[in-house]
Amino acid sequence: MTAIPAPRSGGGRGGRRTNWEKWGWIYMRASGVLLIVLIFGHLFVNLMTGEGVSQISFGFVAGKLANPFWQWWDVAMLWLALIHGANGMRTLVNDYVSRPKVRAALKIALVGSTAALIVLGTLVVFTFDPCLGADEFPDLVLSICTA
Amino acid sequence: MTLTQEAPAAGGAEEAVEPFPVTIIVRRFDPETMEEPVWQDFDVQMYPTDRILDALHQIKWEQDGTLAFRRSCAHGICGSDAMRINGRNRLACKTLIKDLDISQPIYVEAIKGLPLEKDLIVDMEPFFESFREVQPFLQASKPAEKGKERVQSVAERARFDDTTKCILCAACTSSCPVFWTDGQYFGPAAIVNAHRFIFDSRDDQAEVRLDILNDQEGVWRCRTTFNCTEACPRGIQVTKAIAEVKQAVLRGRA
Amino acid sequence: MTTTAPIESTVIDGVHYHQYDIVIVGAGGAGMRAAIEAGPKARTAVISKLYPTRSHTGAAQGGMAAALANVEEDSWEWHTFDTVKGGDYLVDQDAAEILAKEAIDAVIDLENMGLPFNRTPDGKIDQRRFGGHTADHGKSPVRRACYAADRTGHMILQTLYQNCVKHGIEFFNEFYVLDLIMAEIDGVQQQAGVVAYELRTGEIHVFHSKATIFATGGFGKIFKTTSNAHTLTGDGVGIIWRKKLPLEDMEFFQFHPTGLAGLGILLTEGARGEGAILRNASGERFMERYAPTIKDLAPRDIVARCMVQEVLDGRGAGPHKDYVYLDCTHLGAEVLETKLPDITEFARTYLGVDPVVEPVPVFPTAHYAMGGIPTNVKAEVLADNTTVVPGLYAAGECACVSVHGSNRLGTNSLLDINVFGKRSGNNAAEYVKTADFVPLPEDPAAEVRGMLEGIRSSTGSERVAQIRKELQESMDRCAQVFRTEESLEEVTGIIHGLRERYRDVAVHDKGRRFNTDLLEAVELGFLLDLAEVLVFSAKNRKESRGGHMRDDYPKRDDENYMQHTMAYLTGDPHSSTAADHIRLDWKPVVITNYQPMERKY
Amino acid sequence: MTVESGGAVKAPPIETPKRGLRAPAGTLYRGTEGMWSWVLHRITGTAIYFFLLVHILDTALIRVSPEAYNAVISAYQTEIMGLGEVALVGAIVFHAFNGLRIILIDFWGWATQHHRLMFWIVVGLWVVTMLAFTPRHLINVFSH
Ligand SMILES: Cc1cc2nc3c(=O)[nH]c(=O)nc-3n(C[C@H](O)[C@H](O)[C@H](O)COP(=O)(O)OP(=O)(O)OC[C@H]3O[C@@H](n4cnc5c(N)ncnc54)[C@H](O)[C@@H]3O)c2cc1C
Ligand code: HEM
Ligand code: SF4
Ligand code: F3S
Ligand code: FES
Repeated sequence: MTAIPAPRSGGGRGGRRTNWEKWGWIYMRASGVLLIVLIFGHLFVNLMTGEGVSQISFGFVAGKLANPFWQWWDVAMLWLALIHGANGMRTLVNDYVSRPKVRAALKIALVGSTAALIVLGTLVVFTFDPCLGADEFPDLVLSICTA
Repeated sequence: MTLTQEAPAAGGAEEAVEPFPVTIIVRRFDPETMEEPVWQDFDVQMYPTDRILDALHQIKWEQDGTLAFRRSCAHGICGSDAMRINGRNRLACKTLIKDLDISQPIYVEAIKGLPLEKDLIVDMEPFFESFREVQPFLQASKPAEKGKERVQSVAERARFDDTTKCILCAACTSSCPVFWTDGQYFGPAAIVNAHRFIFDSRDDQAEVRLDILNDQEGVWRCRTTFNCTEACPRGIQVTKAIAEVKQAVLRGRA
Repeated sequence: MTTTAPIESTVIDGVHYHQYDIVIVGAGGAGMRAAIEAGPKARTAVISKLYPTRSHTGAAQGGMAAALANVEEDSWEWHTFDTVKGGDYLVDQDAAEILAKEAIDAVIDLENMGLPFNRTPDGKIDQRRFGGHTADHGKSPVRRACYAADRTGHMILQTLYQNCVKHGIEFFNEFYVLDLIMAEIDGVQQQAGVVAYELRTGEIHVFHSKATIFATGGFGKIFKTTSNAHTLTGDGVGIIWRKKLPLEDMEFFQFHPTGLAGLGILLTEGARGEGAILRNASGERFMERYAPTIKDLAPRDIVARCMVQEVLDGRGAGPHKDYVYLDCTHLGAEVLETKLPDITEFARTYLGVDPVVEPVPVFPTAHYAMGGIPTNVKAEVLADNTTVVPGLYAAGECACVSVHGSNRLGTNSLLDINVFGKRSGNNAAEYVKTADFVPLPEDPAAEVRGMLEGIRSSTGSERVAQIRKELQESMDRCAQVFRTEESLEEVTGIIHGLRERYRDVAVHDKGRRFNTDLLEAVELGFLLDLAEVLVFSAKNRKESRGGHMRDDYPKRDDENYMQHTMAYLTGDPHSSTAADHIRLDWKPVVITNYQPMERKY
Repeated sequence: MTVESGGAVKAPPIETPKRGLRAPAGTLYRGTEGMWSWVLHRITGTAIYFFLLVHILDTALIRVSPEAYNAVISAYQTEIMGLGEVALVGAIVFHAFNGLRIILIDFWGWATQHHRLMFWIVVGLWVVTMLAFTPRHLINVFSH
């Protein structure tokens, strides 16, 4: 008969937990401000300069990642955006998923995928060897590798 | 009150106007006989200065006495008759026919997110429950001087004036998309009433209330959608009050 | 499921039985003020047909009187005098003294509970002028009304509810009390509790109590044009009446001068307190002619009468020359928006008139019942002029202590509900310490069940709304500001006819849950009963005094009528003439300091 | 909603929802800019999130082999994906500007009371940004 059986009862309320919501809220704003700079910079360099999206290739990226400045830029973006996005998705899960089991499963999935992708992405950025495959694909490889 | 049959005596110099037909479509529900709510059309004769409440009365008194809704004061002061009129939360007694587009039928349904009881009546208990949870009463640590008022400057009094206007009509809370999702969010009305005490210079328990609202279901669930502010019949800047409470939580004090 | 605490009750034959030391009927200002006193001292339940914050106390605007002397010299003696004089000397002066004296504490109590009064520059409670409140026995208007913008009643109601939450008071919301249980013990009529109808479920509850406090508010809905809420149908007063207990001074009903024309929505007297002026069609400030000293701030009965007089003399404004103007334009937007924001908005919303730039059409509106359930100053209900009904209390607008006499001064009612609400709570708490429960009679709910089933199953052809409309329109026509023998005679006949038709009333809604159709029918029954008593008492008072203005007897007659009317229900309520079942008696007025004088302002 | 000086609120006339909504479900809530900006913020945020997941994975291929990376990245360079990128950038730009609007509303009373105006500023900035981006990007996409 009613869309929502018992508003304002059961579920999440009760014992006061740590104010993790507050920090999440602050994080969304702080990371948002930084992300504007990072993402707009990223998009500008990749899509607006030179030939835009058409210029992107292994060589282009490798060139960027050879530079510690872009390494840190990308890692910062990775961490901030992924956590920001995942925390945002957590909000959505809280809002729209009322079955406790499904809710828990989705949150575990969110945390898991975020952790995995952060590790993966960070490793990629810092362990990346721009001269990878220099022998097989010389035409793809940057000048720094041949130097 | 206006009986709808009467020409309104007032309204400046214009001569008595003729009533005109208006179609009202009400979302009906009776738990004793129905599984699901249904929409039902009614034709009523209205004057431009009539209110939706007059239309509902005309239906109830002249056509179908089973129509159930709450009302008391009929001028926007008691908070009984918040309902969704043409898709927006309004008080029926403050929504005038002349402010609606009557070339189309007018849709009237119960507020959303609270359990539907019958027709336009919802269970208000969850709403009052969250109101009570924020400790909405003055708590001063030292008693006032006997037989004397606590002193409060005009400016201190003005600080929380806006949120003292709340009539607990639930128009705000039941307009909030976050509240609709699972109904666990404290909701804007509870925060408004906490604000009223958090910023009262005579109160000493701001921290306690800030702590209560720093909950999973507290202020942080507000996503600044402003439906509450837009719905509030008392013109309270609800979202602003919520923002002020958020900032106070961040600071840790009022 | 509308209580703060879980309902513990036993169910016998489908009727729920509860036991409380004190049951308070009504959660308006008076009921909740009583609950705050009684709750911490005794097991208390508050039963209300509305959620507490919906009560009509919340509609009160202007202020609450108390001689705090925060802004100018004042004293409670002056306040007492004004109250007595304002009530046209029909005030019980011992009660008025208590009212004025305890006013100061009442305001301070509210402030200490958190009420956000407007403040003076030095941070004290601000005060404004109000009709009939004067310095030094009528010398000049005085600032005595404590206020919170034009939402004083709203703030009082909210503050009291907040404090009830604080004290964890148990509420039974949307429970309609429909009967008082009386039992005779050792030849004394005592109260044993009340019978209530739960709106949500349609079930009947019996509340067995040691003491019961009635605080059910007024009954302005017997009139068509009224500032009162749809729910102010006088149920409490009607219940007392049907129990054959007397009602006092029912003929005195206050018509507030400034209702929005045609609608009745109130514009507070505080507007005139701030300097607004009444004008007729030609723009003349007509109150100067009638009350040269305090002009627009004369008491309400006088101002209302003058307004009607202007209209009768053809000086009314508007297409039908049927209202006058309240001119606020010279106050400026600043004052209107800060001190009178709500009424400014009412005028804009409901009449489309902006008080900042145009005068507002106004006309008297039925506002306040001076009469009601007779009580003494301890708020104990009286069974005759002196005998109290043990355990039964009443406070607020439903009661008649008589502090308002024949005409209540503005701001004295918010005061009344606080002072006597508090007294009723305290005295009841004191009483239950030693009192016992009076045994319940066999099936105490029988009468209520019979009445409800009767209406529910009726196949009659009469509709509630039609009867109510005819009642309200004839009361407006015949028993309003001006009354005559003929008009009262006419309306007596009409009421009798309507009461007969009422027996044939049927409802559409036969269901149990939220059957508001059924309750409107029940409420109409109370309205009809009270209208009959009002008119009968009015016909009998052949003088003009306060709110009761007889065109055929325009003078006050202290010789014969310097006394309270006491009306009793005797015999068969359906006998054909009211005189057959209503008996009138008199009760002397208590006079302490102030001998009746002519009332001049 | 226009707030007059004293706080008396004059709401604009309420228009009627379209017919055809007569399902028992009730009408769609007719919120104002505040509500719709939130809906958009939520949709764009979610869309970007899922893109980001994919984008991290495809970028990680750079660690696998250049041709694997190039093979995937060339998919981004097709005409269809080019248009998709316009949508993506549109979403990011809206989310970013509206995110700033939300932050301002959170901390600045003026913005709280003028949130509708702020929304239209966001829309304006979005249009300007997209006008600067779209032609240039589409030229790059379609000229290769
Ligand atoms: C528009 C307006 C403005 C006013 N302004 C002022 C002012 O400025 N100053 C001033 O001093 N006075 C003013 N008054 C008068 C004053 O507000 C009222 O007289 C006073 O508030 C009455 O309070 P109460 O507690 O007796 O009743 P109410 O507040 O009316 O409460 C009645 C309660 O009884 C309950 N009830 C009724 N019947 C039943 C039943 N059968 N069963 C269960 N519960 C029941 C209702 O639910 C309600 O809770 C004003 C009145 C009006 C109408
Ligand atoms: C470009 C700069 C960005 C800014 C300024 C920004 C800002 C914000 C802010 C302030 C919020 C909180 C909204 C609220 O509390 O109501 C938010 C929510 C969110 N953001 Fe971002 N964000 C940015 C980028 C991103 C990115 C890159 C993603 C995806 C990975 C993302 C995904 C989300 C999601 C899913 C939400 C939750 C939406 C909701 O709860 O309705 N944002 N963003
Ligand atoms: S804040 Fe406004 S909308 Fe919300 S309950 Fe109070 S008066 Fe109603
Ligand atoms: S509608 Fe809800 S999301 Fe916030 S601004 Fe109001 S509480
Ligand atoms: S009936 Fe009181 S607010 Fe509408």
